[in-house]
Amino acid sequence: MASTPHAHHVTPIPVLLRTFFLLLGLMLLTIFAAQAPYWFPGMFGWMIPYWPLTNAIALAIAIAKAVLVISIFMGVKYTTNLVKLYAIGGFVWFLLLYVMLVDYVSRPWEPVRGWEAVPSSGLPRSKESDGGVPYPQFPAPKGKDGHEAGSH
Amino acid sequence: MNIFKVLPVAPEQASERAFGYDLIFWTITILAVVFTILVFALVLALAVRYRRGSSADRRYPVYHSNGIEAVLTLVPLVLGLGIFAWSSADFVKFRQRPKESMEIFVIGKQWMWHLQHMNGIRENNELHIPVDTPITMTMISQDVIHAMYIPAFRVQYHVVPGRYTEMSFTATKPGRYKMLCAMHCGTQHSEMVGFVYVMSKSDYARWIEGGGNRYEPRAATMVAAGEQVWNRKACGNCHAGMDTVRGPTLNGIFNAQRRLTDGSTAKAAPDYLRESILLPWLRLTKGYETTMPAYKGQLTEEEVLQLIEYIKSNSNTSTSGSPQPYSAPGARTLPTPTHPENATNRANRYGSAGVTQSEEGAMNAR
Amino acid sequence: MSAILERTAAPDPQVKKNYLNADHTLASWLLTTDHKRIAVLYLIGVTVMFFLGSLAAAFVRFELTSPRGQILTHETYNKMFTAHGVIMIFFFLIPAVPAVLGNFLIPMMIGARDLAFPRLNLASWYVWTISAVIVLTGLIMGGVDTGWTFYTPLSSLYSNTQVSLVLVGLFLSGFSSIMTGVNFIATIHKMRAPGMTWFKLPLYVWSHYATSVIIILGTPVVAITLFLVVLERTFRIGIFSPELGGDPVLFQHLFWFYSHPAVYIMVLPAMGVISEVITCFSRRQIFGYRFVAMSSMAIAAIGFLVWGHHMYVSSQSVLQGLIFSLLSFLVAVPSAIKVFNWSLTMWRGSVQFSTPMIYALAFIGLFVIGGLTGLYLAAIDTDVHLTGTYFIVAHFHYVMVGGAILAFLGGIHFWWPKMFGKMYNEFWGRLSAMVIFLGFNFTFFPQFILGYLGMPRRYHVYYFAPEWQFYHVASSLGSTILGIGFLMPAFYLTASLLRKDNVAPANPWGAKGLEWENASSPPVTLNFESQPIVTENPYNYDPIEDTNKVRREAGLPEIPREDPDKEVHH
Amino acid sequence: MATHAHTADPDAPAVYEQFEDIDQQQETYILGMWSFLVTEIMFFGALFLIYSIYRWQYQGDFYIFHKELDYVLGGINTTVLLASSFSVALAVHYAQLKKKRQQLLALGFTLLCAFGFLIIKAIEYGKKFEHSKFPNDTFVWDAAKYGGDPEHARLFFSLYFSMTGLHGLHVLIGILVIGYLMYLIAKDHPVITDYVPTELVGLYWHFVDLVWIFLYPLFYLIPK
Repeated sequence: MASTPHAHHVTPIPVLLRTFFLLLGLMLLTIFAAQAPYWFPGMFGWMIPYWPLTNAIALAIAIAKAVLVISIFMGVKYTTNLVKLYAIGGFVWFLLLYVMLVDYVSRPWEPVRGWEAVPSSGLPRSKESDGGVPYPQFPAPKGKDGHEAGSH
Repeated sequence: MNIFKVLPVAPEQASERAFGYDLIFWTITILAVVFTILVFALVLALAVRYRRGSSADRRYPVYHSNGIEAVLTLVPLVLGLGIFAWSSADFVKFRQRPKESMEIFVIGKQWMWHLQHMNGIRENNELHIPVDTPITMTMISQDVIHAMYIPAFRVQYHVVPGRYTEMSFTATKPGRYKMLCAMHCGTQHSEMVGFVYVMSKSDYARWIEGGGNRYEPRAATMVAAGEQVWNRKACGNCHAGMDTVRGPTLNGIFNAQRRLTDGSTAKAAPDYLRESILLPWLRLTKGYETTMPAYKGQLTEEEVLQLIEYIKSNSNTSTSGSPQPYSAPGARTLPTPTHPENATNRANRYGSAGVTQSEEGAMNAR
Repeated sequence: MSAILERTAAPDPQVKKNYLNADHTLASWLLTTDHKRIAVLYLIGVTVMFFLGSLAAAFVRFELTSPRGQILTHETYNKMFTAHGVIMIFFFLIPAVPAVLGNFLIPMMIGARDLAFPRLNLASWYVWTISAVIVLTGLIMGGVDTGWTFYTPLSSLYSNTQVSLVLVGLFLSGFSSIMTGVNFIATIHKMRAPGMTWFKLPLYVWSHYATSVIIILGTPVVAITLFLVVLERTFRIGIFSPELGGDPVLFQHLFWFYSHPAVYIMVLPAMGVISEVITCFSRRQIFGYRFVAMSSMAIAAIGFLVWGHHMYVSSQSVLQGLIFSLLSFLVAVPSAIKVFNWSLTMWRGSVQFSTPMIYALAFIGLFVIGGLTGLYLAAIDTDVHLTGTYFIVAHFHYVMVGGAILAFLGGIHFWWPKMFGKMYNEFWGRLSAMVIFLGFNFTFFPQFILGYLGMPRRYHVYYFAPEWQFYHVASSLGSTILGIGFLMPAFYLTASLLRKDNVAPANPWGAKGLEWENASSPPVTLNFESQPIVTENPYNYDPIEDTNKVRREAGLPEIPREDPDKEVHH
Repeated sequence: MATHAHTADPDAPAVYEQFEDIDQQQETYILGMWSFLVTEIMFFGALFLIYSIYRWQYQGDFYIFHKELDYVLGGINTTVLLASSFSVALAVHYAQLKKKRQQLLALGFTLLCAFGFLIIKAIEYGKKFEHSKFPNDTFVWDAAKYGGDPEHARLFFSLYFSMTGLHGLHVLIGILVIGYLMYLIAKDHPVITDYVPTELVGLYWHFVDLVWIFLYPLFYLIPK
């Protein structure tokens, strides 16, 4: 079988080993990148306010690990173009789901008052300081009827 | 009989948005009809002409033509983009909150609309709003997703739990319109139905002043109760502080001698007042040929008593000038001629605008 | 006319071995890995589900003839329309064309002996059947009242009906769908006969390829979404319910991410059927082969980018709404290309009004109306008033019933001789096609007006608007005609199986394609006696010869033929 | 299902009746597996999307909640999964070279890692159950003590349990599949004619690893 001209690519063990250790190293790196500001506040404490950066580092390392696994372990690097198309296409299509973020990003712009970006609704934010304004309160009724406000 | 009343093909246009909306709607309709006819004609013509065995020339068959395909791509694309641009502009306008608007707060719940006005008046499944006034609804649901849908205004927006949504519109035509829930919300979804009552501005002011028609304060005295009935039925719209073309003032009328259309006189004793309220055409005051609507069946005897008591109270204080049956600004002036419906339809509307019992009246009036 | 219709072969004294009579035990059917037998199993399944779903629809239409309802309570009515939606969408429309006709035809059309993974194919039927049983159990024992869209938080926290059970069933049916999709993709890529290049594929295969891509990309998303709703009901984890911290609009996003492309899962294979039928009965190559093929792929791709047009007024942002509106208009273009290319296929052809052709022409008509009314709903502003009303109901029935079901019936009629080796009664076939076309328009056209007037969908009573009753009664009357139309094929097709004197020849329509030219009717177990080799383009018909054959029989002069060199410029 | 060989070579792998030759069969299986993995990507993709949206909305809260998770245990689990992924790749390597004993050893090591992963996961879950962090009716979040919105805490733990739970389910299925594969290989079952079954199982297992590669930083290493 291995002697036929159509033999499948056999990934040599050293390549696999190298990949494995690279993956382990990347894992340690990602832990370090996430925890360094807390372990060494003197040296890396400045990173804490820049959480998007730290996020980006963590994701970049994860993507690097994923690429290693897909191309070497899963053998996509050595396979046919068709399989490459499906492997890459799957991830590209997964990113398509993130079109939904457009909604979540632009929702706080509403209601549209001449397209100015006034955050006034959108999902409840975790903190008021996130830029969300307090929700409109129902005004208390005049209470002519003696009923309590809002006791629908 | 108007066939479109019985078999309507289009909903009423009762908001500022409706005309522009219908313009797009019917434009697309024309396009759709044209294209449908085009395709049907093409299919039928080709199918008949080239039916099996016909003598039509079949030489030089065309199997592909980039020119035709380009036309087939570009024409729908351009038309589609045109419609897109037009409708998007309209939609952005719809989603904009007017600079100044009256806010109504809406709570959707299974299976009912709770609405609340700025001044705290609350309504269930009914909304009274003034005509020609921008309204902004701030909406939230307390359970599942509902959709506030008023077909005559061409507006709809979901009422979502956990988040405020907004919807703005301006009603342009007094009347009664369906207010529906268009998002399936459980068992009684189809009964989550209410009505929007669009009133003239003065009617609305009076309605507001009267505290709405449902949640009015409990009156402490007979006179106060009478005042409520007075406001609810909007009697003051015609019977103002002085005689007008539409009706005589009722201030100081109690037990006074009234000159009637047939020349006779009558004393405005409680019996006469009761008769004039319930069946007014029996004895009309001189100078007023058009009769006011009969309130027989619309007022209980209790309410009539309260009204008479209220009229009496106005007569007793006549020495101190005209009494103030209500104090809303503009409420004592007559409806302005810019609202011709008021004159023509007032009889029915006064009997119904604020009341649920006589919805049919309002329907007939339109 | 009679000359055209004499297609049945002389009764063959020797019954040849084929996939139907290869083995007669029940086990040979239930454990079969033959794609053709699995298609027959699916056909039985979807037919049962179709009539169950229609029964629910009949109740709905009967209720609506009166403004105050007729016999059902609100709850039962809600369960009826939910049952109708769930059964028809998940157990009829989605599997109908792919799992029945696709299963049967794809290997035959590309010249393969079977699908790539025959056991997976059988597993998909079992998963489908189990899920159907689970869902039917749920719908009968307690029912579901949320509508087939299962919007949270109604479905997650507020409904006391059998939502969890039904959702588990739908989750499973998603896997059945995925198995079929994976199978088709591997088959179409790897199992084509020698010479069968991509641009020699029948368009039916193209449309199935596009469908399969949608299935594998979309179905998992809705599967996990529905499963999260089950978890939400079971454990009260809060992902889609605001009371538990979640966002209900996110559910709608994820639901429609699949469920809009699902519309194309239903209608793309239907379009494939139409391409086959129109070319065969016009005796002509399809007009613009590459455009039709590529428009399938374009629809599949753009179809994934338009889900937000279900949510214009669901409190999604205006920007998102505008983006989706624009993309929704783009998807109209490939659909328009298809419609006109089908129509132009009859140009200089030799058109024959057989039953499948009548279905196909009816499909074009109804699909045009369904597609054009989509413009109202793609336009973000007109959608505001029409969304959630009967306009939507009418629109998607025009596309789904007028499109997918008519094409399915057309396809069943077209390949019936191939599947079972029997000819059906042509008169009843044509009659049923016309009855369905008429009944369909009677049923659903009034609903456009109802929707414009403001009748919301899923309303049981409308006593506050008695002026709507006329249209409802008209629609219900039409649905009776439609129902009769749907019952007719069930009877005469079954009858055709029982009769002995209507044996079909291998190629009764004189159609092109490996399944017609290289296989017997019904085909043998491994489809072909010998491996077919493809040399010519698909749809290589000769309209002039076809017409002249008829004219010769009728004693008419033959129409002229240009010299053969000039004829084919493809 | 009958298989038939097209060549006289008795060593040549059997070809199923629907295929022409072994190359077609192998390529078809790999393509089929990849298209299945595409569905898996979308399957987990939807969950990752949900996670991203809520993480983006409740960034500060999620930082507070993530401290409940033990990143050391998570790190050990990552190592375990990476090792298992490596050993599966090794198994495929030996399968291609037809070295049955080494192949079985590599698969056995993978199985061991998978069990190890599940045991560590069980320890983690156990802690959460103990402290009522499982999002059901008994869910408790002491907002006064730790801060954060209790509703968002429920959301975070909902996501944590559904995503890692679904991943755990995949590990479990992987264990069953690998175990069955080892049984077939050990028995020299006729289904195992070449390396492709091992390759397919390997692809699946790498995917399980892939998911964890993203789950780990997203849940355990949330920066403030």
